[in-house]
Amino acid sequence: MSTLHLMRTSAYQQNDLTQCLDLLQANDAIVLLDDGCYNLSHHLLTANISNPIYHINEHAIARAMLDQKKISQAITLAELPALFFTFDKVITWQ
Amino acid sequence: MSTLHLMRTSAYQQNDLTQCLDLLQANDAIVLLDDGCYNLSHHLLTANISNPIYHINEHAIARAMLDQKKISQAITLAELPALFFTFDKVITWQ
Amino acid sequence: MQQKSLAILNSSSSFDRTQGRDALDIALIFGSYEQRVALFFQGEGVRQLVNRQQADIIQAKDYLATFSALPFYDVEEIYVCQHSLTDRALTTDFHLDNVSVLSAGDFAKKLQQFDMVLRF
Amino acid sequence: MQQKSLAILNSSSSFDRTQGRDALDIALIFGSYEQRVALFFQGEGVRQLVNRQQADIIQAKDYLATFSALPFYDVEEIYVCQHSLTDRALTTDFHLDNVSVLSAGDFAKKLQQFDMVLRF
Amino acid sequence: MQSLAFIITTSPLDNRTVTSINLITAALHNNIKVLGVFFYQQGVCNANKDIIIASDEFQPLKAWQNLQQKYDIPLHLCVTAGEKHGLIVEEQQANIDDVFTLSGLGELVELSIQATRVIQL
Amino acid sequence: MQSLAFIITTSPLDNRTVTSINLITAALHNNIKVLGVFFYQQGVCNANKDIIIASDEFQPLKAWQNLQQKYDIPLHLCVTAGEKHGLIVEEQQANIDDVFTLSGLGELVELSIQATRVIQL
Repeated sequence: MSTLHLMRTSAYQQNDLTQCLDLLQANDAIVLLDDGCYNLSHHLLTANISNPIYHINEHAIARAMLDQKKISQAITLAELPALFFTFDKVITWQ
Repeated sequence: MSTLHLMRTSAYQQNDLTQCLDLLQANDAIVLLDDGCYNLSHHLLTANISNPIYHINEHAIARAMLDQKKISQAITLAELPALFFTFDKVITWQ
Repeated sequence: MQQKSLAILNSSSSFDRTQGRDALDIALIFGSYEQRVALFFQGEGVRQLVNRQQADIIQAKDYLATFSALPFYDVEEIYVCQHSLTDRALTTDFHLDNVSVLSAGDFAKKLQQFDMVLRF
Repeated sequence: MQQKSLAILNSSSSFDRTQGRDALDIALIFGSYEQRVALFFQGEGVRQLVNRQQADIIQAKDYLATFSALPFYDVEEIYVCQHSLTDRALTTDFHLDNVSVLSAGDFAKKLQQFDMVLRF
Repeated sequence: MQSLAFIITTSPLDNRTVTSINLITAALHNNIKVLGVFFYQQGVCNANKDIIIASDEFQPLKAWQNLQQKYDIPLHLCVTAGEKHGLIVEEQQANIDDVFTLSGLGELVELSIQATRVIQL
Repeated sequence: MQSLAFIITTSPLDNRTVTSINLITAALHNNIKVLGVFFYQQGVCNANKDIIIASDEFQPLKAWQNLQQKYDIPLHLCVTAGEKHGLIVEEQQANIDDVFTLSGLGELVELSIQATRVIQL
């Protein structure tokens, strides 16, 4: 079983990312979208996460967020729907 | 100068309390109301705060929250308006 | 009817905003359509299970009382994250009997068993 | 007209929800009534000052561009908390020139000077 | 005489709005002058007269009506916020209850200047 | 064939709703079947036809209309949520745009069972 986690909030503001990481299983992945892109610099993600992390490129650029630590793969919003089917389910954190 | 801080959110959920404490000055006080009453057990308040802390008794009781560490003075919502005038201003955290 | 199992992940406290009530409405309707439904409580969501809450004092709707009706809709599975309880210095003194307290790891694994997760 | 100085404490990020825009509208109206107004940025609010944001890419209103109109409303004071910047690994590369970067202590003391604080 | 003005930004469906109404009522019972309530952001939805809430639950609109009628407190609805929330059609109060007055943000400035304290809720 | 259903809970004034609309559009462009969109909680406000947004800004209602008309996607408005948000008067669509359909929560169950994946936004 695998889950795609859609992370729409900033861990600098609220604790959704912490709770998400508590649930994270070996085959899961995280997508950062909207304000979730602020997590690109957050220590919860820049340390110790071996799962795939994606971020919506246009959402990060709009916020002037760079993936400086190269922790994430940039995708477009248009590429996201296909990802939904490569995991068994999707959980949204917002 | 003094400020009365109305804290309506839980530090277990978001970071308003952290930011409030960053602003706290010697003559300030904090009132916990609504979900802010969950902070009665939070380590940010149970350690090291010498400022007066109040909580709205009916809001705490509704949530089955007890002030087990005796960090706060219970007041009723009816007593709150008078407090507004004993401080120079009021900041709401919600 | 086809089956799709639903996990509702409750992460909001009891009374501020309407998340808890809106989640419960979803649980009841899926239950009445004979879908497998389970309630999961994590983070501030664990507040919803705490015993001796008194909604009437703050003129809130006592939707928590409706939790006891869940078995009539065949919603029998209620899971709570022990880690979230410990963080909040909360005990297992709940207003419901049939709550399963799971370690963070078991809680996550149990959630994986469901086809679909909605979070409130 | 009587005077009451207003500090607007911005604690929300740039685009999700409408907090930043709603705060700006308040700043502009108080300015046009010739009240002293200052903008304070703390927590996620500091995101609003970051240079090279591009609202149009996400079809958001570029209200951040309106910040440059603040001096025409005699809103000249803009303060940002250094501690909040450091936490987020942000520099002082802002899209505005006249931003005063204050230590957490000075930021708090400056805020105390105002008669009234609204937080968004 | 000491006075208060209130800004309401929370939805009528949110229990925090009950708190706000009770707090304003408590101020009045303590003989504190309330100069007005200004509804901003999502708070404008409190004025929607078509909201249907089960009859055994707290009725925020009724509570606002009582406050206004019993104590003659101005309830100012921010016009811009009202438009953004679909409450105003062609500059008329479409589905806004009569106890509310359409006001610009300038009214908030006036209230703020006059009131001893402004409470944002 | 793989299919999606969406649940929208965010306000039309929130930029996250732009994301949701673009995501649904992207799915359709990728020839993924979208069985329907269910509006719940504050998401029902997307159906309010009286919302006024400055003409140089993104118009969420227009975007939903386009989606519905171009791709014939059912837009289900949760009746209970609609009532709580003051959009429904005497069981009629009061200020709800015609492209939306009033539906019960049962519709969400049907969509959930049929769709390969349900996306809550």
